[in-house]
Amino acid sequence: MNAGFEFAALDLGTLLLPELLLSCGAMLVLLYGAFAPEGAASTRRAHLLAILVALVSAAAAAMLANQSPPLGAATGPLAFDGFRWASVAVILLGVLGTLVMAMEYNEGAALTAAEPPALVLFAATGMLLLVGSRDLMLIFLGIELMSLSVYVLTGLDRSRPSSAEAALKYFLLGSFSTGFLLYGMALLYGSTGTTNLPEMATVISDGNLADDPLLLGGMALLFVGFAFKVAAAPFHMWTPDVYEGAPTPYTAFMAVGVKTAAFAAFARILLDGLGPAYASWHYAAWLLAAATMVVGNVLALVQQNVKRMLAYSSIAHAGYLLVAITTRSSEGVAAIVFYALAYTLATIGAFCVLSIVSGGIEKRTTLADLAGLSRTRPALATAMAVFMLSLLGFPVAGGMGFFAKWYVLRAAIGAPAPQTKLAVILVLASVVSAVYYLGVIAAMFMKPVDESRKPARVVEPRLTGGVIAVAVLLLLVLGVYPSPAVRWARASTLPMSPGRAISAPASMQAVAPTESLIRTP
Amino acid sequence: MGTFYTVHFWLFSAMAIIAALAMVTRRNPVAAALWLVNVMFALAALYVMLGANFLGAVQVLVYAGAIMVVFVFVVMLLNLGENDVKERRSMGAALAASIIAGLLAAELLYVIRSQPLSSAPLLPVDEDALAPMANSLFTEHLVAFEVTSVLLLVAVVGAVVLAKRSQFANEARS
Amino acid sequence: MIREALFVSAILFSIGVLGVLTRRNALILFMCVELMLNAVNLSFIALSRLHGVSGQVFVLFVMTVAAAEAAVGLAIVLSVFRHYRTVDLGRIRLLRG
Amino acid sequence: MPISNNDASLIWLVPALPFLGFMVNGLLSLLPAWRGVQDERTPAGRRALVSTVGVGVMLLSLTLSVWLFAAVSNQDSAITSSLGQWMAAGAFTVDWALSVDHLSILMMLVITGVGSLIHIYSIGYMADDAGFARYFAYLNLFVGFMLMLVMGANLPVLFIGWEGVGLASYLLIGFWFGDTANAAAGKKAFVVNRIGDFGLLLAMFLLFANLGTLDFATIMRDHAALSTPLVTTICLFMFLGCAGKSAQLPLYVWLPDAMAGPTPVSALIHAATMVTAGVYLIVRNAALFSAAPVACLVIVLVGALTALWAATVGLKQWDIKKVLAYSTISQLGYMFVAVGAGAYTAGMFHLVTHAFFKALLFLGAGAVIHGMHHALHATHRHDDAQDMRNMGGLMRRMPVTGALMWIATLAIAGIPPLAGFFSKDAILTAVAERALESPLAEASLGPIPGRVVLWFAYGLAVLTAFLTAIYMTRLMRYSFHGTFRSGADVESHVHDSPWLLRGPLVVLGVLTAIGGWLQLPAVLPLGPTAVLDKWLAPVSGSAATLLTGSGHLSHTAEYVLIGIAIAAAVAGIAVAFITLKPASLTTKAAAPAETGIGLVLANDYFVDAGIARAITGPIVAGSRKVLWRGLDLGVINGVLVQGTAQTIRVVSSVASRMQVGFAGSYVWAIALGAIAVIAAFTFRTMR
Amino acid sequence: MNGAQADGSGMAELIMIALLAVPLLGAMLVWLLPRPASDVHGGSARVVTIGLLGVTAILATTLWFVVPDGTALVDYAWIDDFGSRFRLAATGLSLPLVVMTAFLMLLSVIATNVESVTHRAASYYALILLLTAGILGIFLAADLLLFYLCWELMLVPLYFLIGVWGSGRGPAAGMTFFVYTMVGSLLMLVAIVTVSTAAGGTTYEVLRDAAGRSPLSLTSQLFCFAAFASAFLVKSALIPFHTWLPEAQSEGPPLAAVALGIKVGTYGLLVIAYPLFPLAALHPTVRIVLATMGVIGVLYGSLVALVQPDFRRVMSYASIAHLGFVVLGISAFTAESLQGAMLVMLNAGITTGGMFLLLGMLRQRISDDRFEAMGGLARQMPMFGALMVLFALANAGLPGTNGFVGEFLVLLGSFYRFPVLVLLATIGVILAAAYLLWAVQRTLFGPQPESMPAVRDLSLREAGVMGVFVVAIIGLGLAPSPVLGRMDESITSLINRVNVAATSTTPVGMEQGSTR
Repeated sequence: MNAGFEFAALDLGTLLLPELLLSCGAMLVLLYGAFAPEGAASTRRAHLLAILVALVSAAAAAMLANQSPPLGAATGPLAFDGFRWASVAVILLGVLGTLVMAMEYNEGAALTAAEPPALVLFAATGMLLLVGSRDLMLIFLGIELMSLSVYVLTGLDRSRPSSAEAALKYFLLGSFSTGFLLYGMALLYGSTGTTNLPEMATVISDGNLADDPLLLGGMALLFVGFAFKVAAAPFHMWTPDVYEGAPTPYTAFMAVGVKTAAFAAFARILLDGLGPAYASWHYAAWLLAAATMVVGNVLALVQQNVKRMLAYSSIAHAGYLLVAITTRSSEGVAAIVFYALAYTLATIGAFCVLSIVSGGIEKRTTLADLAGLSRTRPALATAMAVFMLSLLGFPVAGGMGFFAKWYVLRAAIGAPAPQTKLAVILVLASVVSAVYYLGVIAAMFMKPVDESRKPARVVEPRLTGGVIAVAVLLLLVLGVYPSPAVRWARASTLPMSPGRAISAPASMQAVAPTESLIRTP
Repeated sequence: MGTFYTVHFWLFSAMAIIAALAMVTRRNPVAAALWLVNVMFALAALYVMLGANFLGAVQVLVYAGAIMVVFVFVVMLLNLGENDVKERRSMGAALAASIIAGLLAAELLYVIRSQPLSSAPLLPVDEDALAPMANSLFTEHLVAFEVTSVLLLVAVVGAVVLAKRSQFANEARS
Repeated sequence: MIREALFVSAILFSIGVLGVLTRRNALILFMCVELMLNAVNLSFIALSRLHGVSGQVFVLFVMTVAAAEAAVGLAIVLSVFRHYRTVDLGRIRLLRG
Repeated sequence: MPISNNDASLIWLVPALPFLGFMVNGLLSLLPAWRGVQDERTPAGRRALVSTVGVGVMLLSLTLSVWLFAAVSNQDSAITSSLGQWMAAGAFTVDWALSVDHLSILMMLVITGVGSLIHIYSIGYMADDAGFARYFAYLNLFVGFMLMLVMGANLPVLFIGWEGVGLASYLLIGFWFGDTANAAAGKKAFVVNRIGDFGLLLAMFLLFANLGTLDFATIMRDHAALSTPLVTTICLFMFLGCAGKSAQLPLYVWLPDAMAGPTPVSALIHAATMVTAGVYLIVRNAALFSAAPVACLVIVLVGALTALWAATVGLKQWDIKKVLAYSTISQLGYMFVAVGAGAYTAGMFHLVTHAFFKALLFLGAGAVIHGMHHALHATHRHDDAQDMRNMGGLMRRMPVTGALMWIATLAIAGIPPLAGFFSKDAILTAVAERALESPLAEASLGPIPGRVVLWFAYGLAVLTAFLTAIYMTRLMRYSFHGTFRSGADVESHVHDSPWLLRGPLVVLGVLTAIGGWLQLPAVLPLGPTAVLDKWLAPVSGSAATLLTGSGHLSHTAEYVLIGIAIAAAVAGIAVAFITLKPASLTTKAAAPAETGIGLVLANDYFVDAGIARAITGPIVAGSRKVLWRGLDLGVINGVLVQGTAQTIRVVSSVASRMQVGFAGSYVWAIALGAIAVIAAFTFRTMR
Repeated sequence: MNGAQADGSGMAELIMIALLAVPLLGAMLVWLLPRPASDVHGGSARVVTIGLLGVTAILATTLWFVVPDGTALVDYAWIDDFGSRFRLAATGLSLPLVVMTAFLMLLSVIATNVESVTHRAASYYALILLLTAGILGIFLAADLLLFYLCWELMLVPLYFLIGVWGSGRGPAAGMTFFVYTMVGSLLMLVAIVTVSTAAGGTTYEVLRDAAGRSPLSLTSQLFCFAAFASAFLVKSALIPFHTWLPEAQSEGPPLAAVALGIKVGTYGLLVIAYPLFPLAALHPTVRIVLATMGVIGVLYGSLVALVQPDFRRVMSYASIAHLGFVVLGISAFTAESLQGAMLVMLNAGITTGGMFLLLGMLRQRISDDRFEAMGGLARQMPMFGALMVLFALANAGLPGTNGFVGEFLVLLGSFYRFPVLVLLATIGVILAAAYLLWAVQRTLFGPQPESMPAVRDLSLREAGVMGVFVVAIIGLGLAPSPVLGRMDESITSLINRVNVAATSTTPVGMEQGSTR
């Protein structure tokens, strides 16, 4: 490939600083684990070290985000745009929440070792790569790095068969879907002759390849692979089983980190690389979004286990995010980022509450275990109520969750090709979701305590409580004054390759201001 | 592209397909693994015929040699017999699966067939197969290359974490 | 021969899928997935005759990934076997509903 | 005595005083329960206070009314006072305005006059009742609303009074609410009245929509702008209101039940004042009605039919108050015949005289019931104190009451020179006159010529007069003559009422005797003729002329008509004396069941049962079974709302069971999904 | 900040902000208040709540007098990116409802016994304050997004009040209420997004301007109007979207029933939906459909109220019937009918609310309040009886009470638009008397059942609260002019704006809306 790519000009150290810090930090944690005595104290220290690493990485990302992109970043395999940094921020937020939760959870579940935090950091490296890459090869490797780490994290609890079972299912189905993904990448490569997304876009629009069967087939298989990763229907069936079986903190990690990263990469491929073929993939994305919203919400309805319910709910949220993708507008991109933030805060918070309430016993996450929580632990119950309402997209009491939905709807309806039908499906599906989210609230606030289901030990929410508090605070504050988050989301634009749009391209430009395109710093 | 080439291409292709079919139908995991090795050899030959000599070698060394050995090793370790797994032997299910697989194959073939690939000019096969690849690997795909190192580290750590016996886990169980 | 190679690749891929669909042995399932990856590799190599060497580089990465996956996957199978004393997916189904 | 505009606001005092009384007495009535006590009997001290307030405000109102009478008698125009805007919305404005003119002052005098008497009477009548204060509060409330009704200068203010008297009536009918029947009777009165109010409301809407105002003065001024069909519609709707309030066919059914209230209430509300509000309303809107001959004919017809209908039913009633109730309905029918025929003066005349003699009859009956009740109570008997079969020979025990009631009976029967004779004769004459020659006779009601309707009404009216004489004589003979049928021990306890009760009777007796002089027919040279006619001329005179023929009846014709009227009355009394056999009567307990026509009449033609079966029953049953259980709980809530929720839930649980935990089956989903997605891509573009 | 030109409006601005801030911050304060273990009933929280609601009520009253005839406005930047501003306005249409709401909430709290809150008292009172803020926000908002926030915010406290402090079936009733109303609200959300994207902002001003200048197509307007109407009509429980209301009102605590009686839905319909979608709103078919639905509501609600097993359900269906009048009045869209509709909305709060409080007082004395277990209460509780009769008659529209003025104006004003429908609706007046007096009779009159315990009449506190309602009922009945006058200008301008917007874009075939 001779695409004028100047290796010397690319300052890898700058471009990859957060990822480098993360992976090196992970190795540091591993080293610490190798020399530290086995026990709870070391586990805590290893986690604290990992948290520090994540924070440093976040700081590096923040620093980079405020810099102008280095030379060569416009076409290279690594993106240097707002979308990347925004996704990184959301992912690292999830990573931090996971690490804090895991620190206290692992002590209770006797998962003491330094490897789990290290694996979380490795997975985070993969996620960051995933959202920062503009090359199919790197995206593939990012996915694999992330997935392999998460497979292991899922099966981490060796005392529970369900943990191993979840890991096996996740692994087998995950690698199966990877086969499709990879095949898709191969066909895309075959059709366009490149793995670099901007180049791919150019080739497609220059060669008028949007209807090339090879490209279509490639896109279809790519859809399958990504639909699996983001848990879109009908590729979602692994989700509830895996979410239920995995140790709670890592379930949370999957729900927020994996989903956000996979989504960001999917969005980047579709909007940046395959943008010119919008007309070709729009229909499939539409179907996927609709099916996912309906299936996720309807299936969540009868779940008694809250972890499982949240799994289905995460499927539904994937559907909402897909709606934003189908708009193929910069508002849609901003909506994805904004939504991901709100979703991450609420989901991490909800899992934190679950991990405290269950007292380290994985089975104790059913609605019956939450019954009467408002009497025994009112603050926790209130926080959980906020998270549920936020996931429901309810204003004020649910905080930012509402604006997330609002933003997606705005993007869908204001898009150059308005997605009004999807918007209606979205809100109707949300109505269904109200039933199960409220079911949690009803259990906590309107049912008596089930004495037979008292947790073995009462976990004092220490740092996890802090995470919950921060999540609630952020959600509520951004729920009445979302402007900072909106501005942040708007700034996180994704270069969208122009191409054959469904409707008039002139209106497209009005929505996507040129100054947000990264090409001209 | 002489006849010799064509004959051999189809020979190895047929071998790969037959071996693959054999693999998916064998009850015994060891037999399946060996049939898979067979597929990989056939594919290695096809790689070479397509000008990827180096990858052909790697295929044999890494894939057939290392990965498949681990497979067989695990099968042995678990001491899995032929009857350990009650395979679904209903004709209906098999038929349905075949239909689905056939449908998928049909779609994939349709997608590929529609492409005028045969008319596209082929790049010349570089005799020195390794140099351009290495060049590409360490410049253009350096980042990816580095990522694979982390990936392998994760694999090692993960395998260790999952396979090692934890005293805490034992305590928890007892 | 590019198209023919792609045909073979597609057929092998489908056979892999067929295996995944029909088998309940986790190990054999995994082998079928490996077969699918191999099939894709064939496509990449064939296409690299059209588009240059990066297809081959991709294959190299896929092989690495396959190796890593094998390590992790087999460790997971081992850990499952420890609990369930089987690799029969039909009997590994605590999680459902 | 002219009244300046500054003093005009004084007219507000007339209704305000009773309202004040209501508030004071109302608060007093809440006192015992407030203290946690439940008296059997109101203590004398509080009773004195209550009656002072209750009667005092009435007397003050009466005084004011008399003063106002003097004030308006010198002027043709009305004294109007507005307290400012009541409501205004868009083009609609309505003021808090009262006006006193010749028509309303007449009503005011009747209301405050008769009302005062009844208040005084009630002090004695209700002395033993625990709800003494409450009773007076309600009574004051009624008078206040009744005054609003007649004084209102526009329809909405009138409507306050209109519905307000309904409220007071509701409260008073259900005064002894411990018995469900009483409470139900009150409710029935209110609801049936509401049916009438429905008509009145629609009349208002029509008037506003077409004239943009609801002021009487403006309506009178502008009504010519309305087309005849429109006026007819308005008048018919308005008459529906009148029929409800004044108990005309078919809305009369509440009045017999209303007798559940204390007897003075029946006298005041259900005889003298409230039930005549319909007549008042028509006279008030005479200008409208006179422009709608068809509506007038309807009114005449309904009035005449009501008169006869109620009179026939009255023939077979045993309850002394029920007889009077049907009699009231019947007499109201007369009034409507009059006002329908455009004889507004005659209608008003009969209204006034009826107020006198019917109040007297009711109060007399009250005295009888009071005495009977007292006697039965003293002898620990639980017989019906109101059933005439339990009475007999009361003349001996209650001579004053008996005598006064005879006066009233003769008056209502139409025996000269009592008030009833003149007013009834005025009506009969007027109808006959209009039947002979008038625009009304020229008009036609559907296919029936107006002349026929009027003659028919005349015939019915005469027949009714005959029947009236019969049933009233029957009432007197059964209760006051013959032997006492409830046993000697009871008889010995029956006494004439104290003077507190008898006093008002006497006053009313006098009024009954001389009330006819208000409007003497021209042919009878007994004094100044047609006083009332002249008095009302500013209000309804011009309207009345619209419906009258140009010519006048000859004196001969008038004499003939008078003769017919007297003959009917005398014949009725004679028939009653000849056919009725009080001696053969047994007490209520021992009485045989009615049969044949008697059964039908005693049960008021089974109208109540019919309504229950044909209207209220189906409505309630339909509401319960079809609307509520079927549609509301069944279809809307059950199927549509909960059904949707349940369907989704079922789908959810079925789909969730497909999640079998078997990784192999998840693979199938992925593979099928993949096929679908590829298809979606390739075939989408294959088009 | 545009509002501070004059001293008066500066003051009004301050008050409007305080009207939201006091209950909101108050809710937090009450929730965080130290809770001594002995204070199970939350006596201190109750006192603080009453104090705060009292302040709110005083503020609302002050606002009534401070705001000049025009409107006062609060305007701060909020979410520029969505064109949304923190904008509050006190108009002739919102002010009466604001004052009513403030007083209604205050009185409801005072009316309820301390002992009736048996658990989690602090949360109970905090939620009430939150609810108050939500409802006030609905009326004061002058930005559609802010409105929507308050609109939904109202749901949460109500859900908890019904579910936690309601009867055994409370949670289910609360859930039905929540989900059902959410269907409408979310459809409205789609429409809100549609109009605000088209107009480029969410303030009423921007949206109304856009509706006047460059309106959406008729089809879009019809869809959006339908979406708005679905939210508003579900929330105000118009037939056939009403079945949640009887459940929620009879299973929840009296206070929730009172709050549900505040007609936020029809307010939204009139003040928001009509100006935004003039073409749809004045479309002949839409009008006739809405009016017919209103009349069906009147008749159906009345007939079903006739056969209810307890008084609270009777009142629920009565309020459903009253809503029919409101909808009829709004769809007729004449000055008179709109004034009437607004008054009926006020009355629904006052009269129905008062009745629900009264029934709540009864329920504290007699746990089984089905008709078949009751009777003859007027003997032991004459004051209660008198109040109940008054409230029932006010509900039935007795002239001299507030109920009459509202219904009368609605019918009067709608008559020249829909004579036949008004004729049918007027039948509802008859039925109202029937079902209310029937219910009163079953409760107050007749013999007292053996099983009924001895009860005391209303206490001084209860009577005092009810006294305020009586004053309001009679006051509005006799002298509604201050309120009508206050609404007059707003209604006239509303009618003008909608008519102009509707006629300027469709010159033919659209009737001139009447302001006569």
